[in-house]
Amino acid sequence: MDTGPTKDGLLHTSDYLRYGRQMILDGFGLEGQVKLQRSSVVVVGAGGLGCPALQYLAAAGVGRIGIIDHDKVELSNLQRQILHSEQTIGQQKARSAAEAIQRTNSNVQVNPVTEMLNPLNAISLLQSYDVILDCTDNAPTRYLLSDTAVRLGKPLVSGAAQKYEGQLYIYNLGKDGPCYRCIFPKPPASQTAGTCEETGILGVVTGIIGNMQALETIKLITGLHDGNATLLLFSAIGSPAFRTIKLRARKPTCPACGQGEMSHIIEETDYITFCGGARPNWLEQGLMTG
Amino acid sequence: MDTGPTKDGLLHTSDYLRYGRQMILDGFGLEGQVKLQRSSVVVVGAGGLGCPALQYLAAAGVGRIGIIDHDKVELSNLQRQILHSEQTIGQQKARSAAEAIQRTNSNVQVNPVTEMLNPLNAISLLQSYDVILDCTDNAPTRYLLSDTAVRLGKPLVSGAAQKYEGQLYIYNLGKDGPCYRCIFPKPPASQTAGTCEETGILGVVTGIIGNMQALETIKLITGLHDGNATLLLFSAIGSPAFRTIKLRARKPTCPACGQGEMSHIIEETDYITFCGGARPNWLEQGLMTG
Amino acid sequence: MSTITVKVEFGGGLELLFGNKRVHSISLPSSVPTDGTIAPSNSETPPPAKSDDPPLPINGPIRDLTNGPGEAKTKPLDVQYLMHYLRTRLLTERPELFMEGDTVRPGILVLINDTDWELEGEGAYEISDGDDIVFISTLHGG
Amino acid sequence: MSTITVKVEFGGGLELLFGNKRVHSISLPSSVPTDGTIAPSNSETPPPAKSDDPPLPINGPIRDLTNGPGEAKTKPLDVQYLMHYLRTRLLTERPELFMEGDTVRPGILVLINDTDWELEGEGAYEISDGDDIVFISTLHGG
Ligand SMILES: [Zn+2]
Ligand SMILES: [Zn+2]
Repeated sequence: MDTGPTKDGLLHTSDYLRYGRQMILDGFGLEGQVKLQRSSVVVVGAGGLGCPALQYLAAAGVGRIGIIDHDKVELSNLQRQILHSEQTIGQQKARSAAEAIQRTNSNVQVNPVTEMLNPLNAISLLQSYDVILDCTDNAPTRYLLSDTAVRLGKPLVSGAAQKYEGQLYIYNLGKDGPCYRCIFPKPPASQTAGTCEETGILGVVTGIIGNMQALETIKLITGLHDGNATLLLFSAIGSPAFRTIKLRARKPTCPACGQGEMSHIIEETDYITFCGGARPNWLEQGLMTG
Repeated sequence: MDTGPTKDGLLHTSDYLRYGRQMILDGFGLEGQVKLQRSSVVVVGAGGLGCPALQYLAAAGVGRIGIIDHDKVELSNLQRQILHSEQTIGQQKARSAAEAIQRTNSNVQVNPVTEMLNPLNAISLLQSYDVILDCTDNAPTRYLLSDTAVRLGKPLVSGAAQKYEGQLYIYNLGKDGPCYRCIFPKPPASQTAGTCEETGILGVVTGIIGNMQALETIKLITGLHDGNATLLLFSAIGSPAFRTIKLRARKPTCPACGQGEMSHIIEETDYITFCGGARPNWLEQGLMTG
Repeated sequence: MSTITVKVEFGGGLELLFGNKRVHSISLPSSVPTDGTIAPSNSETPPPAKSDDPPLPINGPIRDLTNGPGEAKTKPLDVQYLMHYLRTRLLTERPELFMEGDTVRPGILVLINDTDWELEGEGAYEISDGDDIVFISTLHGG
Repeated sequence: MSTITVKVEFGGGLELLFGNKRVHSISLPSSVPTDGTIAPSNSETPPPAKSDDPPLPINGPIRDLTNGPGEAKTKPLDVQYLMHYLRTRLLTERPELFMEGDTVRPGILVLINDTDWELEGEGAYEISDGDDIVFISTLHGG
């Protein structure tokens, strides 16, 4: 069906048909489509947030997509992790998700990674991508992703969801955007940081936040984003359901992104102890000596 | 895997595992899950809005789902209609979508309908469902769906999306909620009502509105909805992106839902002429004599 | 006579009729003629209407306020006046897609501070300083 | 002495510490003691703090305002006082999950009228009538 590169930068002549509905938009155009096609995005976590984000990033034509997840698909995931299916129960989530998005768009280059992200591999796994999506489910990995995004100088589109609520931040945005440590310098006590398993989650809440992560990523890549670091709060049972919050600027005193930035913060942080021993259990995996 | 009905109303013992993450939520519980399982929802339009809505309704465990769409899958749909795939191009959208959601949840009873909804079949196609989702793309069908929802006394969760914007209404909600004609008694001139084909659409905008349609439907079924008819406005490039609007009550003078309600409004409305000759082309299909 | 500043927003495609700009800040006199006359920009009394937009060609009929000070029939600034002002001063093309007769055309919803204008008195709503008024076209796509 | 009414909202699970109620409307005196003392409910001067919540057991230390009228050190109502008020009067369990020392515990973000409180002076922000103050816990799930 596809007949090789076109003169103007699109990969295939059929792409005019596939992406035509967005290419005719004001402010998007052929230029936006070529930017998407030349871009690369890595999604950390192929769960409730990662699945919908991946779906729309692939459909929109992002050129290269990394998927990092070391978990396997379980029946309890299918209530919200909509790229997986009854047939892929027991498979690696990264591979199940990769196959699903390839069915939608075989032109996208997809790189599934089934290693667990940890302080030793984070830089090498993430450095080849333009934008990083935090679709994970625990505080230590969220701090690690933020520190790594700062080190690599890349925006981190971070989603979170629990029960009926969701939150969306873009960290390390542009010259002034705060990192996760600018806003939360100290991690919460581990007893307050529940997982979806413990606290529950209404599936479609992850859908809405994951969709917003895909949207913000597409805006960053195509230049539609206004550059302001805001926080989007969502409550499925609140009224109003959404509110947009103006956030502080990057803090000069931040140990990760500030002026006296610790150049070895990733290597010198024991993320598990830092977060009070919460998940993930890197200790069991022998990756860290706590 | 599934081992027959359980004593307390769930279909299968494995459902405790599948839906556990939402069943442990405050205000949801086993009761909410049984309500979902005993409910039926019909999604009119398996396109940009219908696909994400269907995905989360099926994943959450709605018992019976109807899908009404007479179109076939085209390459230009894959930018946003995320239940279809390169392999299902040329197939009926209703069947492609039905197969996709059955892969996620084989316990859901799915009824694909490949007829075009029209004034002669609307009542019979929609009357067996508890909630109706308007995921269509044209004004005449939107008026027809509203009039039919009023006649049947069912809530109509109506989404719309064009370019960078989306809108979500629930029509005919409870005793006081307005219908489409209460708010827009006269249809707009046809030259102002563009389709996605003509005006373009950023795919993930339909994702966000379709997700919100699934959410509102789940809230209506489980009793989590507060009963207020509001309008949600979304702009992917606006700030704030979302705003919630308080809507008027049902109008006593409305020809569809008011006190002097025309009992044959569906039979007596020529929806095509009413909407200035805009799509869909029921005339070509010989269904109406304009 | 005092001045009222109102935030006007367009959506659902209506922004295309207003120079493709979605948000406008507009200053208008708190007291305006009852007859729908839009004061010309160089008028001193009432004070000139201002906006943050560049000057635009005047599309509608402009009449001088010929009433003497004692005769001028005025009313508090309301949404009715604002609509006429927008059509006359801000609209750049196809006025028939914005208004029909004395109100917005079918398919347009007016929102006053995030509330359906029907709950606020529609055109008769008296505008306060800082109000946020949205004109939005209903969407049909999916 | 006048009274200020403030809307207080809890999210991200914090509502569980406050009777599982997300939105509270609270009336407080516009001038409060500087030393963090929370006036007892039966005090007449300053006027009693009120809220739309049912009376709750008092969890924190309550001292009488023993200063005479000329000696009482007061300050305008600020977020610092509000936090102590919430902990003392509204919180129903596990105070250590709300505050740590003199501020909110790590992982809680305070929002003043939809703005990060750090941009508004944090605890020193002086509360105006009608302000909307949100205490939200950061989420980690996905
Ligand atoms: Zn920082
Ligand atoms: Zn009606």
